[in-house]
Amino acid sequence: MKHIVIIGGGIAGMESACALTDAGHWVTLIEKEAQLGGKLNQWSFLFPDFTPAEKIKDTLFDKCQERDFSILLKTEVKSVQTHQKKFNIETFGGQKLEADAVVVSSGYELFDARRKEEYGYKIYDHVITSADLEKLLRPGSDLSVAAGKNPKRIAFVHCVGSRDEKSGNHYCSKVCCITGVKQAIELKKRLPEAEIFCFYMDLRMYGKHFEELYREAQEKFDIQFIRGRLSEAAEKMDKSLLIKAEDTLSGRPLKMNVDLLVLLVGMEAGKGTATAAAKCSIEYEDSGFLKTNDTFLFSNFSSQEGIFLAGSCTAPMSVNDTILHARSAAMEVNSWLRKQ
Amino acid sequence: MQNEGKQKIWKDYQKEIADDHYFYVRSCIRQNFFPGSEQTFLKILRAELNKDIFENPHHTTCSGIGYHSDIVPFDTIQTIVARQFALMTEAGYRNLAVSCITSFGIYNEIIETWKEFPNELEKIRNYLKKATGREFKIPQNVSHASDIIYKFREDIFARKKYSLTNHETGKPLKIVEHIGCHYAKMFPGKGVGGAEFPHVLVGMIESWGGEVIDYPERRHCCGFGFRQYLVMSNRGYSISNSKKKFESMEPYRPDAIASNCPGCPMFLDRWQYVIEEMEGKTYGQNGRGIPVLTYEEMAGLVLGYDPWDMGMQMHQTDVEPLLDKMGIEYNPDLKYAGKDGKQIGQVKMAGCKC
Amino acid sequence: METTSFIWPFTIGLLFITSFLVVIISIWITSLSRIDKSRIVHSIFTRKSLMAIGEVFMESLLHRKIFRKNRMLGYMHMSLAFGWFLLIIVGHIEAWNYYHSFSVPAYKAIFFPYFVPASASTNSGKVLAASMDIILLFILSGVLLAYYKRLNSKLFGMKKTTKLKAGDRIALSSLWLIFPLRFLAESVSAGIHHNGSFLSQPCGQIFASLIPLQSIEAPVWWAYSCSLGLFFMALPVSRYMHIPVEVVLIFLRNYGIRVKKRIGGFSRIQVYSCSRCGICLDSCQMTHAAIKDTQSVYVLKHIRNRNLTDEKLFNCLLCGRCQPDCPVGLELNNLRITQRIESTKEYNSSYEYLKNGKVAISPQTEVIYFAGCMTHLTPSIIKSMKEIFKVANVKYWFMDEDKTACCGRPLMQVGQYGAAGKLIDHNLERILASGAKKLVVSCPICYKVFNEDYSMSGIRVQHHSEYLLELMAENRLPVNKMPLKVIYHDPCELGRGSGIYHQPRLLLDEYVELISVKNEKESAFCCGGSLANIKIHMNERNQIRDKAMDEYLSYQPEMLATACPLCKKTFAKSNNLPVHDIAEIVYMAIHKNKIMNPEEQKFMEKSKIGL
Amino acid sequence: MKDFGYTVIKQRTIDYDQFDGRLLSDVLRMEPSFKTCLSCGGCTATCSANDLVSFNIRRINLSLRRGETYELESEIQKCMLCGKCMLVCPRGINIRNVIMLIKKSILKYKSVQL
Repeated sequence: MKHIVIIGGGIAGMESACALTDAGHWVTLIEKEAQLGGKLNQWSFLFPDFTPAEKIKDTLFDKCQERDFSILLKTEVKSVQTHQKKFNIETFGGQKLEADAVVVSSGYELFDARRKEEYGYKIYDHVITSADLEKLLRPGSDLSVAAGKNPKRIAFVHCVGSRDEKSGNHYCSKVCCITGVKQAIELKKRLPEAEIFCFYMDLRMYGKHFEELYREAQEKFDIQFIRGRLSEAAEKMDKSLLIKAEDTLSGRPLKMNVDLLVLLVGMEAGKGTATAAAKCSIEYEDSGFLKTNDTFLFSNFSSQEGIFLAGSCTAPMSVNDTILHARSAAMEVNSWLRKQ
Repeated sequence: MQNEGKQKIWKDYQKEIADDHYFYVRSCIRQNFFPGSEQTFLKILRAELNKDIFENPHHTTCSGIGYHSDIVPFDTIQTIVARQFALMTEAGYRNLAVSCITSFGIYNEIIETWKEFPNELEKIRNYLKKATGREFKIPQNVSHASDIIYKFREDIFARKKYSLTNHETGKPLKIVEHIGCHYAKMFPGKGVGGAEFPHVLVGMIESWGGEVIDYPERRHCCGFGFRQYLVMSNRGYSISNSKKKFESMEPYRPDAIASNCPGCPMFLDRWQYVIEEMEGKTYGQNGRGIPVLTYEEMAGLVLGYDPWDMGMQMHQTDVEPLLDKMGIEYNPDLKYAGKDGKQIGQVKMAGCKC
Repeated sequence: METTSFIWPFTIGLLFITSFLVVIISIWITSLSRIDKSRIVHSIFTRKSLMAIGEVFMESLLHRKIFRKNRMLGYMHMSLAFGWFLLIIVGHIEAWNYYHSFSVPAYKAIFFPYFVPASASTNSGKVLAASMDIILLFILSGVLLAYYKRLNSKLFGMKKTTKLKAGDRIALSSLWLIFPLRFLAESVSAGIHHNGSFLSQPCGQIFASLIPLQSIEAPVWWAYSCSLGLFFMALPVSRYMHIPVEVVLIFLRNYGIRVKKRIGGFSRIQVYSCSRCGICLDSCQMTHAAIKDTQSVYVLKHIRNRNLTDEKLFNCLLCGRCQPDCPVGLELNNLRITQRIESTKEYNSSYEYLKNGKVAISPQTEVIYFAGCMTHLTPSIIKSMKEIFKVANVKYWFMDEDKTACCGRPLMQVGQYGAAGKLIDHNLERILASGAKKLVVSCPICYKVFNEDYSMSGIRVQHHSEYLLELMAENRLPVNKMPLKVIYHDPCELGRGSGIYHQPRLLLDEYVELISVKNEKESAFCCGGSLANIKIHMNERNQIRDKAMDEYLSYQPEMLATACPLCKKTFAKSNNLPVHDIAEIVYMAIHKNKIMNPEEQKFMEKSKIGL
Repeated sequence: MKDFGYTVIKQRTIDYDQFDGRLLSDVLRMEPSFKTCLSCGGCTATCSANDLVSFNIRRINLSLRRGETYELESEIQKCMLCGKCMLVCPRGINIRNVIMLIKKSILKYKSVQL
């Protein structure tokens, strides 16, 4: 029986662990946090159909429970050594594992919106990120901006930390557009009186039902989309925010007051993935995401033989893309092991 | 407003400011606009802080205004700047203390250019050598004069006679800070606190007992904009920018505006008068204007210097309302008196209903 | 005699309605234009009046048009209208006969059995009484049908029936009561005075055996009189105004008066002539898109009630399908357009830019080809026409090849006649400058306006279907019959709008196997794309189109042919049948080997056309 | 008031908080399909009037949404109502109705002002 170590217990790690166990291998899943699930734990509802994140998570948890593999929680990898086609993995807890193959599924981190200083995240009271808003969207939460006062006008800023040389991230984080549309709709459902604006550069509704949701946002929920990137936000005396952008389609600068500003933060490879790359001595791209052998056929192969990649450590990905990528990683690992 | 957020940014953008032994480069326009300010700066450094600061009367304009007005080519301005550095080198100094924000931006821009393009540096060394026979070293430290005041703000406050508080109520005065665009917008790392939330004036104001106003158009340019002012028919653009700022700050009822740039206080001061003449609108309290200070004047007032000695009668928007609030004693009769006590004549365009 | 006080409700009602009608009809007639008034003066003592009388008899009394639509419905209307008419006439004859005088007051005739207990004593009296019973029986059968229609309108060939308002309810209730009450009153009188006939007498006998009739005789005549009076009083606010007004309408129409592009006496007469029978609901395709409140009957009602909204006024395809069905023969499209003109008369449109000389001057030519705005979105029609011109060796000027003003028809359809006039003037100037003798148009919308609203004598306007037929007749077009089963869809503006039904069919007959369908020519469907409707949503348009398409598909055609770029585009979007303009079909026949695109090619292969 | 040879220039900035949204709300209420405009410009590209004069339907949407109604009144008069735009619109917006509604609303608010 072959032993596979999976680094990162988010949805990619969980899904590939299950698939590899089903293929008859022994799997060890290493997760630095106290629970599995990764970033999905922070999310309330998923685009494009508002499926509760809990539901996906619970299904994946159940799947993991039904299968027999070992899970090391609160564990971080200290080193990965290659020795005669075997991988010797040592954790900070002192555990030593020998693996025939390694799957890196170290995921992503959200862009730290404080780096976009001009938007005043953590400085102005009513500037929040999409991740903050996601928590606020749980049923029963308080959305008020002042005692008893719900926001009357809300703006979403797309591409915060994505497609932005100033943030150091040239790539598109892919999921923020549809996240913005989803959250705008959810907010409108909660606050029917509110006016909601999305400031975008391009709207990239690439997935199934995304465009339809966008249209619904316009048609049913009166969400307005303004093409133009926010240049800056400033807090006013009443804590509302004066935001400035160019309405690029009119070719005129535009300013408006909003009560709540939501920054749709992008994905970054983050420290976890950088550490994994360093420990496994695998290559990464300028963006920080792990380098895959090619774009089409070998997207689960790292630059080192025997080390495979799954999920958003390779590129920004949605939940469903991640799950698919994780499954394909498991298949690649399995057929590679059989060839050995 | 969450101060912790700002503090984090201020921590991220701390620049090195030389401690002593400065070579001072003056601004060409300030001596007309606010002639007492640079003198006050030298006085504070020498008399109050006991620092070594040297200036060479042979230094010239950095030609920044010409450069930004597309009159002076880049090679020319680089050579002029190289000459200033040569004067500094010859005097045995390595720390540049820059009075002007435009010059500060120019020096940083040129030094960064030389870092990126060493060929350019060689070319300029060559030009300077051929033209003047001089050689130069790049300064070790380039600080704006306001950086230096910022660095020693607590030392200054230790010697204070007044603070930025209302002497009657004891409440902090509300002060708008305006940072010259070229201070940090081009190179955020070269300014104390970066470009978005600069700390250089905030630090002074808060240390000296005042309260800073952060209003929506804080980041906006004063409207100087070089060409916008230099060509008379363009001045509408300039004044519109200042007006935008006044309208944005007005609801906060500021007691004064402080700036660290030669042009900004000039325009924030003069345009208040012009707007009042054109539209009858004033932005201060009791139908008066908002007094505009340079940071040196602000420091001088804190240290108890005589406002007329600092040239504050040259402001078109009267500073008396601020002096009165701070409880500064001054003799109104001496406002327009020369050094010899004789009246030198009032400013022809008297400012803002005072 | 105090018991005769029951005549008052009837008499007051009659006086009221007579004076009301005199006043209102006088107002309408006086507000007619001078030309229309002179039309009346010049026609009143001519054959036209006789024809009008004939028409009144055929339509207002016998309801011939309704008969044609549905016999049951026709009988119901005829029994009520013609029956009542006979009742009044025979009632009067009875009175004249009895009193030997023609100056008998109306109430004596109406309540004759009450006033003349011994009426059946003479032979003539007996015959007349028997006639009255026959007529009453005839009417009552109609009333029964009317009751039943309220419950089940399908029996009368109507899918929908109109909704009623208060005035209508009062009038309807009183109308329904009039004849049963008359019958009751007559029977009661017969029971007492034995002056009834075969129907009223036995019923009277039965009543008499049940209750003492003396005490109820006056009350039932009271009730009868009240129902008559009430009906007359409610008439002006009810749809039954159509009964008297339609007579006026028929006369004026016979005198050659038509609805003009402004609201006036005649348009009012038309509006009041609507009986709200609801027959127009059945032919209206808007119901296919579940739009059920914008049809002609409702719009006319709202015009009467002065509460017509733009949402209803403009939510109509102006396809004209309702018009041939209207039993009163109302000019439904024109009435709606008149109302649209009224609604938009203050809208501003300035086409100053047409005057700035950007449009090139006209070259000298014999034939002008005007494709039309829409045709530019179906470039294969233009391509086909260009090829046909080439094959037929026609020199022509393609007037709107590059840029040109719209023909003006879309503006007219929404009531903007003034604005359209500016475009017309502009285009007219260019057309006239070319010295052309013929204007060939590919778009029926343009065709209609060029034909009707451009004053260019000496220039013949032809839709390309007419033109191509003409070329073919001159042997200038190759003929090549393709074994394709094709349905021809009549565009509204070309068919009902301009009366061109045969030319396209004659042409198509030479090229394909044309199959005819149930709803064609006058009753052809609208494709749903009509520009006349500015309120309808795209998905509603699609529903209308799909319904029409479904019917076409039931004939299993291999291709749908049409002669309008808008119809083509609308049907093509449904994507379940190749749709081609007749020009394209001619093109295909010319180029047996050069079919338009690969899909086309596949399709033609499938259809076993020799390639 | 003194003349200095220059004046305070009116800002080009669209101040979203200041505009009069009556026209917009009228149009959107009566023709909700207009909400779905993507600003693709297909309408403008096919427009018969735009062939002859600068007339941009896409911008009419923006003008309405940004309260730039002062220019609408003269702009909207250029439309010939030919309907090509509706055949091109990827969102099936009833553009001709929008034009008519704008005309109607302009009249309505003019009379209100009077």
